[in-house]
Amino acid sequence: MNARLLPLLATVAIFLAAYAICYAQFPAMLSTRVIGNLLTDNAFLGIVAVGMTFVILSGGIDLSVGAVIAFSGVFIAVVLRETNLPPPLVFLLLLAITTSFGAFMGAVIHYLEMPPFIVTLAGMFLARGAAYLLTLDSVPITHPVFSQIQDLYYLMPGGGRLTLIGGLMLAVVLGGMLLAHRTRFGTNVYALGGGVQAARLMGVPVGRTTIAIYALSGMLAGLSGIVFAIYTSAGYPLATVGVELDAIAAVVIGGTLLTGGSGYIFGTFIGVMIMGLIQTYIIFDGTLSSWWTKIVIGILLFSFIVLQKGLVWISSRERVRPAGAK
Amino acid sequence: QTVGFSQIGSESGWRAAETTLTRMQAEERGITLKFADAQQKQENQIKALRSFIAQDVDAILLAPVVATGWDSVLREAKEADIPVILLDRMVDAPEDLYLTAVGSDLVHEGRVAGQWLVETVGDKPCNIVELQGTTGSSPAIDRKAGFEQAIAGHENLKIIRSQTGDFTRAKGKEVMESFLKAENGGRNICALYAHNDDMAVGAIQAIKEAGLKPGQDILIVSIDAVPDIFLAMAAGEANATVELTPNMAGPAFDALEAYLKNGTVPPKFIQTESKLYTQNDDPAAVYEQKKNLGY
Amino acid sequence: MNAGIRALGRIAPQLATLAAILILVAAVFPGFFDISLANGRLYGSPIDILNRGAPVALLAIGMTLVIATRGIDLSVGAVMAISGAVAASAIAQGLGLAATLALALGAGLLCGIWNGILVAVLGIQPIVATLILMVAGRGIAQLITEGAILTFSHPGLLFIGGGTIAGLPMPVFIWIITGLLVGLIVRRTALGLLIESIGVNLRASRLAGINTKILLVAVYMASGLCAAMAGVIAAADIRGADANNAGLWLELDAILAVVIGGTSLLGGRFSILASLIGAMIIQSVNTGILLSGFPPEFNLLIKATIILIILVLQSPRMVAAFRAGRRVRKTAEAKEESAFS
Amino acid sequence: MLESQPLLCARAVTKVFPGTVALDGVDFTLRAGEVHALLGENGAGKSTLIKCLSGALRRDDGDILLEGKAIDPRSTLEAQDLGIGCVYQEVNLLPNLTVAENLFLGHQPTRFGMVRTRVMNEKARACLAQYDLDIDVTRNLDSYSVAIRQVIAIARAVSLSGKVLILDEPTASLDAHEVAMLFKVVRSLRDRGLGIVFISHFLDQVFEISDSLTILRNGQLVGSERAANIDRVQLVNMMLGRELQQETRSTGRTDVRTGSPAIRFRSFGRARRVAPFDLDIREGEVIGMAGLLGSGRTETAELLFGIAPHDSGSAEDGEGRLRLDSPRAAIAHGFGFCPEDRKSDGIIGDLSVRENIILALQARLGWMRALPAREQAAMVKDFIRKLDIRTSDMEKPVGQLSGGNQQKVILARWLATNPRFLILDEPTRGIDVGAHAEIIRLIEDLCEKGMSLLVISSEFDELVTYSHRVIVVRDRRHVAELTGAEITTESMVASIAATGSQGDAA
Ligand SMILES: Nc1ncnc2c1ncn2[C@@H]1O[C@H](COP(=O)(O)OP(=O)(O)OP(=O)(O)O)[C@@H](O)[C@H]1O
Ligand SMILES: Nc1ncnc2c1ncn2[C@@H]1O[C@H](COP(=O)(O)OP(=O)(O)OP(=O)(O)O)[C@@H](O)[C@H]1O
Ligand SMILES: [Mg+2]
Ligand SMILES: [Mg+2]
Repeated sequence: MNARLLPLLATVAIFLAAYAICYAQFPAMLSTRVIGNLLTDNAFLGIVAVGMTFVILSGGIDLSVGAVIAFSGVFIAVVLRETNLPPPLVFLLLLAITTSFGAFMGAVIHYLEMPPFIVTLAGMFLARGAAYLLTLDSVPITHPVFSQIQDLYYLMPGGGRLTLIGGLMLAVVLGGMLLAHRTRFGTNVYALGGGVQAARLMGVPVGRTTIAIYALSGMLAGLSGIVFAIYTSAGYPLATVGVELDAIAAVVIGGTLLTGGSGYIFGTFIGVMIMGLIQTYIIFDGTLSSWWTKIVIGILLFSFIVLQKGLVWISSRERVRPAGAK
Repeated sequence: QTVGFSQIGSESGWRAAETTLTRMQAEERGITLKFADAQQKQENQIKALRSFIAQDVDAILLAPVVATGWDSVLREAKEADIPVILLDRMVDAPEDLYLTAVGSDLVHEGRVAGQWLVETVGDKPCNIVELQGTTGSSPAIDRKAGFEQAIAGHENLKIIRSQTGDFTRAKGKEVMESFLKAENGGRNICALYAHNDDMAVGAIQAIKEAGLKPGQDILIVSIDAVPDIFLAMAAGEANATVELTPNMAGPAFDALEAYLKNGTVPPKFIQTESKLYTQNDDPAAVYEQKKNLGY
Repeated sequence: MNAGIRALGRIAPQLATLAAILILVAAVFPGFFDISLANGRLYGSPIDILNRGAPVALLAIGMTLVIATRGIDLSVGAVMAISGAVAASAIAQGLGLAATLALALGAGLLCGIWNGILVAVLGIQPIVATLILMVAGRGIAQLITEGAILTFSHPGLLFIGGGTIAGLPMPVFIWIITGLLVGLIVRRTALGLLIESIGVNLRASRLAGINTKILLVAVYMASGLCAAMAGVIAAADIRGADANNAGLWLELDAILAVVIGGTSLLGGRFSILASLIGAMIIQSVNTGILLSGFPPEFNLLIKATIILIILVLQSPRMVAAFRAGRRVRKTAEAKEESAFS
Repeated sequence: MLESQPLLCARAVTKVFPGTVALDGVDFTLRAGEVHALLGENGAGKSTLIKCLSGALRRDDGDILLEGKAIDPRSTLEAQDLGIGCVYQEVNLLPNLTVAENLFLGHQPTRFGMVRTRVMNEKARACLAQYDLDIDVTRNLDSYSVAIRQVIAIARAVSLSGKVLILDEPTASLDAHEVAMLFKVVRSLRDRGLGIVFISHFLDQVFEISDSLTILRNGQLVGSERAANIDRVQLVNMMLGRELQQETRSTGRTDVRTGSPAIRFRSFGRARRVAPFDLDIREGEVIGMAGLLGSGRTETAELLFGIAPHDSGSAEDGEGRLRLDSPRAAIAHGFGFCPEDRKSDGIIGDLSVRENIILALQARLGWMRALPAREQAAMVKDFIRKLDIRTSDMEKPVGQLSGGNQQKVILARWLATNPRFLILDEPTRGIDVGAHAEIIRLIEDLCEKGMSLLVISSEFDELVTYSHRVIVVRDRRHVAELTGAEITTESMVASIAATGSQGDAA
């Protein structure tokens, strides 16, 4: 078995075990309703986390995504309110904006050799600031297309709904897996994560790839913004504060190394599901106070990470130590 | 009976008091309360609502973080025959999607504060500084709007500076310090309007440290009526506050009980009183009354 | 002597930036540099910047050490909340000032040890390791205060937030002395070298016999301790522990301060002094925005723009281009000179 | 091949780093169908020159012509597209990608934009088979030792170079067998008309393979010559600008150390890594360790130094049992270890030469007792002189030194701690002839003073020169111990090949 798969397998195993424990405590957790909810409610997070995975695989980080999602919602809502452009066109326009925004950050990171953490932090301020300029208030989206999209779902047996946005997330995960693992671009992303200097000397087009990665993240954040706008039928400049941290946590729980170069898109999907599961569990329990909620989330995060570490460690003990590994 | 309660979070003492009171009310009535803290995130609240529906609770209390974006999840609740009652903030959704809303009118609160100032100042010229809530939040927007409505037409009242204090004491203090600096050591300022009491309390400290007398040199009016502002009023350092009661759950549970027992449909909006407290209302006594409510 | 010039060269860009920002603010707000003395207390916007910047400056001290080891500490905001809450509740229980401070700082140290163990012993990546405490820590703080603002009026504790010595606010003294102390410890002993070494190449450092685990735990402890001090100051400033909001998002400001101070997020070379100037730059921007009187919806945009400009000007490329430009000019001048001679 | 026209031509190439003129108007001409050796001391500018030729660095001045046309590669990618492939001195591959991905990065076989992983792996296996390397190409590169990575890097560069292949010290830490394989490939490429630039400090190899030589010193061209027209002594004189007296022996040293061992290892080993072995180390003794690539020499060294803790056996000295479960513990017992992979295990790139040299000593003293600045400076100056470390300034970041000089810095770091038992893993890797001789003399001096040494080297000649005893390792097992007169290159090769088939890389 390939050693690279270990963290991924550990994550999946932990997820299944955790789900089993939840089920033992609350049998309703296994209903298609809950499963449908997990997909729908985390659709926007899943999409943005796929973009974040690419960024993190390349050794970077993108703190702007939460603000970009908020900006997207506001942009869609305001444009639909002020003009009568058809929604698909607005979506395209928005994706063009967020993609170029991402590309711009990528260009700054590459050409000015500035750390991604800081560039995207400034990007976060910019995107949210731009959202404030569009509107301070939350703006409802009343366009009929939105309610039509919301009503598009496949009713699973047991009353659960597989919604369009849930499906979209699954599609993005699949697309991301193909892109990351089956294309030259994907390998280049991993290459950057393995070491920019070495990648450059090996002939990886570092600049182009960096810009493309952040553009991709920007685009997926835009897509996630569209999904969030559909999800809530509204745009709100204060929405999705801190989602970037959720996305990072999901990526890392999914077994991707923050230092870059190692990880799987599918792991991120499981990471998102684990985060969703933690929340669902806490809500099903329903007895925790506000503060205990936070503490328990922390404890569960900690346990997942430690369990994962432990599993990987135990199984890697069987392997030969890589010689000269960093 | 099981009722799910989706709370915004625990960003302020007022919010903590609302949670405490809701728990107390539920306990009194023998209701099992499923509590979900959303940590300021709408997406978490929607998740919570969906989970409540999946658990088939008997009713849902929702303190929405923002007005928009509830249609589809409320429709799901309706399809599952679960009544939803809104607490303290309104939503932007068709009325048939929720049973009733218990809360105060945020714009009205701002108006009450503004009217108090208009009456107190009379026709003396008065420069007002405003400490806004978190930029973009509905209380900040509505309390600002209400206040501006109240002072509109009174040319002697003018808002000369307005900046966000994020609803917190620390920011309230810091921003007030800059107001004082910017306005000639505070001598240009006649009144402070703060969107919540916490910011007012912070600002009072800043004013004192600048060597002025809050409550006299600068009039102070704010909203919420948390215990600490009554201490300040008792000391003559704050002038007025508009109450936003944290006991939203009491009326909500009453309405729910009536509805479940014999189908009495409550009015769509149960408005709580926006009571104005001034230094004449025996603030020390009010403080004693309020201090153990979990603020 | 030589070392002194080199140190000055190191912080020159930060000093220039700070000066530029201050001049900019003074242009928007003319009375900016006025300082007056009233009831034994210096009073004026520059003093405010020093005073208000205290929490971020303190956080930046610890954060610099952590970042130098190639780590990051996202939990400092939550640790501030915890230590503030501990201090407030300890004083409310009737403990003395010394015991209260010891408890509050001890809580910060404990948080630091926890982070350090996660990073150094369990090998969890720093962002995630500290993210855990960032989430849970605020919960712990709220647990202590039960979500309310725990107010206090112990004069000793209040003095830490609002007292003055020689006209300067106490927080200013605290961060300057802490900065000096840490700077001295780090540079007079071999600690600085060892920390930088870990940050550049952890594995090679371990093979060279550095006790990397202990050192890693130690920097997170330092960060926790600094955060605890910042937490006590923040609580004393508003005479109460606001577990919900104390230090909220300050970790980002602290990281920004360190980066503006020129320490790389990839670890290695660091300068406490430069980070402190970075903290003052951030606070100047914040204070400047407040003084300027723009509507609050512009705050983020203004801040983002200024930060971007600062970082672009300080980015390696720009600095290199600037140096190259200077060299070209110099050689051109030299050529001209030789042409004359 | 016909007498060929210039293929790649550098004219008056200049490169200046802050504080150093790395290249000062250097001319260089490579013809098609020749192997051209580039020679010079450590820090002479060889790597810098080939980096300028291959787009990794931008020259400050001068021209580069490929087949008569001026070119200006801004990146290695451009150079690759022009048909210039390069293996850099520090193996520049990506440890987190699979071997196959490393080989084909940027040139993966695709269909409809999708990489055909299976085809790629097949091709990778076939490609490495040319070098007699049969490894699992789907494993990450970091599962393999430096030497294997070196072969992979060469294979990659060969497959990328249509016209020019540049090899910067490709044979450092390759064993004789691998070197032979490499030379076979290089010759066949030459016969196909490629121009090949070969950098090495192994003069035997240089004379074996190259057609012409170009010699640099201090960033300046000393001369270019057909290999046939020059002999070894002349060459060394041109490189160093002085004469070198060198002693070589054909059998091991005869001044065998006797007396009771200072440190005794008993059935020391680690499951699945190194089979338990016994080892006695006497004062002032040099123990050589010979073996093929991947035979487990590095792993043995890491075991002795506590990097990978042992799980069987024990170690003791006169005073008692030694705890060796971490490098720190080993250092506390007076051990030192100069690692093979200097980039990831050795240098602290951003720190200065001075800081790198004092690091281990300082770590042992503890953080409280900082070495006084004056003492540091004196010590560092001393080592810079003794080991002839070429640096413009002792505050220069060590990452900016040339490869060989970095190696010397790490050596200095350990010598500064004055250990009683020093393990050197490929210590002369990338070190020029002059310094090589210096280091061997230094090793002998240290032994005179009572230090014990364990030296791992792929240069059997070198082992013969200084070893009192040689341990031969094969398949992670100590298979033989040679003493005194038994130590010859032939006997080492014989004991490596003693059992069964060829102990190749597989
Ligand atoms: N990035 C850099 N910054 C500053 N100086 C550098 C840099 N790279 C190389 N140098 C300097 O340039 C000179 C030539 O180095 P180069 O690596 O070309 O030597 P070399 O001939 O390859 O030596 P070796 O045999 O040790 O590999 C050295 O003095 C080195 O210190
Ligand atoms: N042919 C091979 N096939 C598979 N793995 C190998 C091979 N050669 C080396 N390795 C890997 O490299 C390591 C070899 O150990 P080590 O680094 O101690 O070798 P060495 O004797 O120092 O040789 P060298 O450093 O010259 O490669 C082992 O961990 C093994 O996994
Ligand atoms: Mg070289
Ligand atoms: Mg080896």
